[in-house]
Amino acid sequence: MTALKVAGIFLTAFFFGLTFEGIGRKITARVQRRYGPPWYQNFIDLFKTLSKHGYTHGWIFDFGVIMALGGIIASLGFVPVGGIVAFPGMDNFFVIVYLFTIGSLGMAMGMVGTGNPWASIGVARALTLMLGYEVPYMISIGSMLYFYRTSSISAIMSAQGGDWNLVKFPIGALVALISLQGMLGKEPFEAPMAPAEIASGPMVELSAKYMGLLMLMNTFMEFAEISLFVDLFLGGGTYFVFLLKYLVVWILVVLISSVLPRFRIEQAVYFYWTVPIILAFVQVFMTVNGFVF
Amino acid sequence: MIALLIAVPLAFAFASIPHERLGRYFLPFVALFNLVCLFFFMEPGQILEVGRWPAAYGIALVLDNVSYPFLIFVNFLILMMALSATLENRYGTLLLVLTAAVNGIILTGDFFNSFVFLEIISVIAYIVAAHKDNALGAFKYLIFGGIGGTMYLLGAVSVYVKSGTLNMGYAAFITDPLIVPTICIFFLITFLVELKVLPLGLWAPDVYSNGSSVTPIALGSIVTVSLVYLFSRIFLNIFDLPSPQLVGILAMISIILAELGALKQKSLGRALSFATISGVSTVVAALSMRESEIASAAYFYLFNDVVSKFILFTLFAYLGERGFKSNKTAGIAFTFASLSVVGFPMFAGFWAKYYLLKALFQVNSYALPAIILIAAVIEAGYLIKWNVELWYKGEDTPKVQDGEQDSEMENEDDEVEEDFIPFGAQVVTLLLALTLVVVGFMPGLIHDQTMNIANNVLDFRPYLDLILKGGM
Amino acid sequence: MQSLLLYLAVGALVGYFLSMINRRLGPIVLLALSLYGLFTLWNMPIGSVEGLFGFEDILQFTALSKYFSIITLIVFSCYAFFNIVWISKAKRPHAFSALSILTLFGTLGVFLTPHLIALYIFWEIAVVASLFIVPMGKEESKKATIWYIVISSIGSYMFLYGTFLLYSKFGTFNLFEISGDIASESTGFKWLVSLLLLSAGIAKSGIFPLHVWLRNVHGNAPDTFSAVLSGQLVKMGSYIIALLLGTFPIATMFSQFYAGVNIFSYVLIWLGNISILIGTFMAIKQNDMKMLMAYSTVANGGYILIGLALLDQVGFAGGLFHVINHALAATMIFLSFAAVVYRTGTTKIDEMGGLIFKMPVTFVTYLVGIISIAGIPPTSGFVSKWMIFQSLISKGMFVTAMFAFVGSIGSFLYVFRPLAGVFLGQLKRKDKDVKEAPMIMLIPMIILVALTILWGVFPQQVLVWVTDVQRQFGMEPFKFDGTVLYSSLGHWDSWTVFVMFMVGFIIAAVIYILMPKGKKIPLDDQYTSGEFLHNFDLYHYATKYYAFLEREYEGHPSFEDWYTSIVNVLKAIGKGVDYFVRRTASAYTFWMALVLALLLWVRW
Amino acid sequence: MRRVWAILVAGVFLYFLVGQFLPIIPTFGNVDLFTRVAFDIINKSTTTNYNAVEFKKSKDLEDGSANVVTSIVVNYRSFDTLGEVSVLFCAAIGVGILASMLKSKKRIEFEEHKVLMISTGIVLPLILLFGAYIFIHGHLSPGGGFPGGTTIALGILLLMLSNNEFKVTDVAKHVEQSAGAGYVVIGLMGMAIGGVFLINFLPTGVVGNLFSAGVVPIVYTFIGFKVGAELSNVISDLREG
Amino acid sequence: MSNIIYYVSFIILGIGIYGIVSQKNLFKQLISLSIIDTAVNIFIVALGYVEWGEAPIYSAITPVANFVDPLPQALVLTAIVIGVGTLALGSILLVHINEKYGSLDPDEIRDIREVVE
Repeated sequence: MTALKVAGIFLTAFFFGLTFEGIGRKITARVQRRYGPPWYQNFIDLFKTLSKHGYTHGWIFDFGVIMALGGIIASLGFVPVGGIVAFPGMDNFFVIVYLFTIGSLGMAMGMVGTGNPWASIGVARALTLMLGYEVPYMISIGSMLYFYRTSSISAIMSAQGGDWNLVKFPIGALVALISLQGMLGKEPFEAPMAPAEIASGPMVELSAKYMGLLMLMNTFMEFAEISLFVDLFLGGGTYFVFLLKYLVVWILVVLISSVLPRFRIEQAVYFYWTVPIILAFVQVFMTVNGFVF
Repeated sequence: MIALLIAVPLAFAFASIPHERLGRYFLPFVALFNLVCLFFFMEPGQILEVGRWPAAYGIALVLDNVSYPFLIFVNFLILMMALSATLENRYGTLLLVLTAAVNGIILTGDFFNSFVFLEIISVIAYIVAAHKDNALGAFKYLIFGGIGGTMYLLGAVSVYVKSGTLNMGYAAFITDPLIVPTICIFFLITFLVELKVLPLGLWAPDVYSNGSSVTPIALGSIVTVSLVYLFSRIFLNIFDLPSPQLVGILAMISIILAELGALKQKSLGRALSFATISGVSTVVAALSMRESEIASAAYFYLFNDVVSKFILFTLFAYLGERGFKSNKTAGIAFTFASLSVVGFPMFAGFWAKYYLLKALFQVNSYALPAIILIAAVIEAGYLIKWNVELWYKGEDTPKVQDGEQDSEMENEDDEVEEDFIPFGAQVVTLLLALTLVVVGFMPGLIHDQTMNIANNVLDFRPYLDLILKGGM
Repeated sequence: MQSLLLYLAVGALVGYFLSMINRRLGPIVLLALSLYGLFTLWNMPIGSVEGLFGFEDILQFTALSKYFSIITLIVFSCYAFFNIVWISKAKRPHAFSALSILTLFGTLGVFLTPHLIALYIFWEIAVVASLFIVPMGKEESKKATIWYIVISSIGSYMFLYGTFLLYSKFGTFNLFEISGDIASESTGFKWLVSLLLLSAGIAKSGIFPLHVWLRNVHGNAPDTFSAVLSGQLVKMGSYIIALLLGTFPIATMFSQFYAGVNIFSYVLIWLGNISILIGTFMAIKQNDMKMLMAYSTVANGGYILIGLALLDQVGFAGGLFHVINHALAATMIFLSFAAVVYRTGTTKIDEMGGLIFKMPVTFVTYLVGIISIAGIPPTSGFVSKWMIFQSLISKGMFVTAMFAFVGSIGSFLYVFRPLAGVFLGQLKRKDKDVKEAPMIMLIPMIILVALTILWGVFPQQVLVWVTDVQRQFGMEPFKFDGTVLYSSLGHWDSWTVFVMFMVGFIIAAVIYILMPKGKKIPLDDQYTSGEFLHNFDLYHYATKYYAFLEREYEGHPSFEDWYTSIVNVLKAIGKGVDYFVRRTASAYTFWMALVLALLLWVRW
Repeated sequence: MRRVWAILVAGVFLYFLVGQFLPIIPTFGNVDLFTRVAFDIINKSTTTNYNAVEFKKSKDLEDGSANVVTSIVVNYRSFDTLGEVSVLFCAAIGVGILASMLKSKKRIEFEEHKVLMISTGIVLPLILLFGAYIFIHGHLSPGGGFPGGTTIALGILLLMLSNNEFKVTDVAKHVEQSAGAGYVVIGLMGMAIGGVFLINFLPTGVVGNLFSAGVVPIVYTFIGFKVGAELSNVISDLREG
Repeated sequence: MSNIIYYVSFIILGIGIYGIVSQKNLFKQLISLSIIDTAVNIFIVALGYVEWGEAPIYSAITPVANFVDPLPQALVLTAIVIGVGTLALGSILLVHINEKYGSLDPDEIRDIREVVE
């Protein structure tokens, strides 16, 4: 049964993740007065890249790519997708957060393993940005864990029932949304990729199948992170309700990213350590003193 | 019989005049003779009335449980110095007289007599201090010691005026609370000067740091020990220390100031001199508490401090600018001595600190321990610094000292430098270093003695009984 | 225990003279002794009491002793194994081996006795023995020695003072006898004694006010000895902290402050927070890899302190667990550094690069080490971090939690810097004929890697020890069942996580294998925005890796400078004293009169 | 500024002496000797019962010298005197050592003077004779070994001033040695005979006779020679440089 | 006003101390030291005076004892000799200092020494 659920989560992540990405590209194009690619463009890209002969820079490169994808898949398995909860009770928040980092570490390792300075710079920026967004994110989520006396995602999801945490913890939700923008590497927190500046950073040396694998990893990562947000703040819900909420959040993220410019990296860190952290502590203060709507 | 300890050195001193270097050869034998006499032919608890005049009228030499261990220790130190130091012409003769004088000052039971011996010691000290062309330091010491001696003379005379006799035993019957402190202040000033308690001991660094192998040892070790004896005899046994808290505070200030001065120094000699000041100040501060436990610990501390400084000063005198690279034995001795001074475990210094702190805390005195420990931190800093510097002196590729054993490196077997430390000094320093280690493992050896001293020095009864008994 | 200590004491001499014959014999003796000790202590029943050198019942084998001695002995056996080859680079091998054995002797003694004076003696033995190893390192190691001895003395003498304070009150040196009565003393006394005793641990484990010596000492000590310093000697400090916090009834001694944490623990927790902050951000800007790990030691010491000071079911266990994690990880990392230095001869990150293709095993060791330091599953580092986070969140201590998060995320940054600078990237031309470290060196590293992952997936063994310690201190032991770890905020299963990790990895690998194969091209053939590469050394991005982040806190205060200036002030006072010394006699008489007047004044 | 300090310091001393020390000592003159050991010493009855001493009559007392100060210096407190002698001895040796350590070895020359030379020839024997008289009669009249020795040394000084050729030879050194050793030897003889160091082992004759007071004259003779030799050594060392 | 002589000796003592502290010249300090010695000797002898007492010597003029206290005089005899020894030593030390530094002024000497070190 668990295996089936996990497989279901993977397939959902695969199909809907790619589909929604395609929709996101379309929306971005529309916002920028372009026609844009069809919604299934990402499937085409994926299979095309995967089917080509690429170039590798030695075993650490390959290993890094595999580790990245593997880590993300592993962490994805723990994320409840609507009704589908693979490991009820065991989907511990910190476990998921730290499992993500395996993927990030693997990607960073592989990309720096190419020996290209752009990749190194991109990774360095990515890590620095992580130092920025993780802290307010974890604090605001932490206040929820403290409130519900549990760190299991599914427990929180089911606990909020009708009224969402978005209403109970508005400030925390705002902080989480801002952090989410950074996690997904969307503008205004796009410095690590920055195609025009550092030749899309970590991705600079990627070709054919490696590119494909990392695209897949990227999709899964986005899926997992947004699902976390949906589970924690929008109360998850049944499978299709979940997907609907997911789509809304995703479109919101895409709209924000498509209209904003790019922060410089230290600006981003500085921003995260001022506004969201203060907000997060306001949320903490309210939670600890019982001001929960 | 006891008089031999004083008469024999004097006789040899007079006999050693015609040939200049004769005294050097007499000195070790005389010290050995004294030790043999002390060990085999004398036991504590006897008194000698010189010229068989009753103690009150004449001069009485007293050998009791307090002076006996001190005599052994002092003569042992003299023997060690005779073996280790390099004596120029005629210095042998002086040191013979010094032997007589320190034995006398420890034995005598008469104020004026102790003044005479004090003056002998001072005169010899001025001469020894002028060693290695250090006349200025010696002159400072002379002015200062001269005034100190005058104070002591005033004290002795006022004792005579008040008690009608100069004998220490009878002098103890002066109990007028107005008189005793006034008399004691005279003595106290002398001791603060001679025991180098800052700010009165400011002459010491210039005198000790003249790079001679005789001066710091003769003055810093031997004379200091004998004067600490006299200090405790007068202030612990006969009179009460005037305003002990003040003396304690003064000594504490002296400890800290001396350590800071040592911290700043750029030459090892001056640093060691300041360290000596702080060591003796610690002893004085502890003795001013007038508790038997503390006094015993203070004597233990004195033992460790004197022996370690003996090693350090001797090696400093011979090292000059060189490091330990060519002479590992010296390095080992030096390292052991410095570790013991700082008070690391498994050396004598640790037990000295241990007993001292324990005793101090038992009487709920919390300031002095803190001061001692702070001083130990500073001491650790600069002594280890000096160790490292000396071990690495003139080594392009750093080689390391080994604290535990002496090792020959394969890659430097071929290069053999000349041995710049005389054999005697090497043996003596190594012997003393091993003594520190042995005492570190068996503190009882010394602690029993010091407890015995402390218990006897703090009650006046046996001393007076001895004097009243009279006789040989 | 007694026999073990005696063997070690004798072993120091034996090892010394054996290494005269062949320098490799010294580490072998140490290895044999540590394995023997590991065997003995592993099987020794908890609570057994022995005498030593004629002192009765001075050795007492508690659960805490067992835990820490086992850590120590694991670290030391790997260190000795590694040294068998490395010793050929040692400056003076005989002394090196002998002093290493003596260090082990001192440390084990510290762990085995509850008698405070005996503890102090063993402590100083360990300090002195290690003190004389430190200057065998680089040129700066001489200055480092001074830092080491001074700060260590500050800590240990404060400890001694506190010991005697206790003795003057209770008349015994045995900690366990004291612990009962202390709660009834006055508040000031309790604060004073607890702080004094703890300061030894604070100084040793590099907690905030006394953390400055770590960079100098760990950075400049002999390469392999840094592993012992950071992996083991620092843990002596953690031992003292754990012992005192566990033995003293801290919870009842001091008033509650927030969320069931008493005020004293809260002060300690704040020290831990500051240490985490300083350690993390200073580590991020280091260019010398050993100094970088030294600062990471500061940060992890902060974690341990926070965990221990929480003094509850989960947090205390987490702190104890973190001790063994950091011990193993730091040993792994420093040993791999030692291997790198053994081959390349430098510790500057930007002087190396691309070593991964030359020394893969060393790289894997370092990788697992940093994964454990950063607390990523499935290594054991995650277990302890999870415990500490759970405890912090469940108590609602969010400020401390923030520091913990910052330290945890920041550790990704600083551990990645050597990874990218040393192992990945372009291979320097000067290193092109570097070989992998010799086999003897690799074996201990592999053992440590295996242990870390094993205890990450099956933490039961360690948790048994930890819960024993908690029972010894009368706390509610940490709850776990097989590989499932419970806390008040839910549970997780390390085995499931590992399985899922494997599943994901296999899926990825399968996709990778199914898809057409890539063509291998050299590192120097890559996207250069159309430029032609002239110098590949310069094409390696390692200098000022986080420049954009370092810019943000360039003007930070440096505690080293502060302490140095304090020393300068003291020296200035000393100069004043020296000035009075140099005055000639005329000034003296004045002083004499002054003293005379003082004496009179007091008497009236 | 220095002088202000100086006055302050001296003031403190005087303040202490006058304010603290003077009150506890007896006013000038009214000393009552009975409370002091000096009374018995004067009456030479420290070991025997009290009976008044009469000049030229009372004999075989515990101490026979008419000059009480001498009897104290050389008999009752002879040990002090031994130490005193060694102080002077050390000072002489020290002067010798330090003088020999001087870099510039230039001898102090005096200009020859006829009158001085001739008068020296006349006066010198008298001076020496007087010195000898002083220390031989040390136990009867004021004076003793130290003044006598000093007088002899003054004669030597006069000799130096009068002619530049004169040098103090090693004879002085040997005299010093034998005299000093002689004092100790007398002490040891006392130990051998009387069993106590520095005991007066010779019969003390009638108070006031030349041959009385046991070892006192002998000791004083030794001291006289020793002091004379030492002081002349000191002078010559200072001169020869 | 009977013990005027005490005051006299004290004043001499004060003069000596004033000399030591105020004088720059080392030789003058040495002289001041011996002045102090002398003052103390005077004081000690004065301590032994008995009213109408005579010199403590049995002679034809004074056949029976009506003496001043002889013991302080004996002590002073010793003290004087010791003072002489100290004086001789001090003077030779000064000769050394003058030879080494070419001056007897402590301040100049200190400057020279700091240059040397």
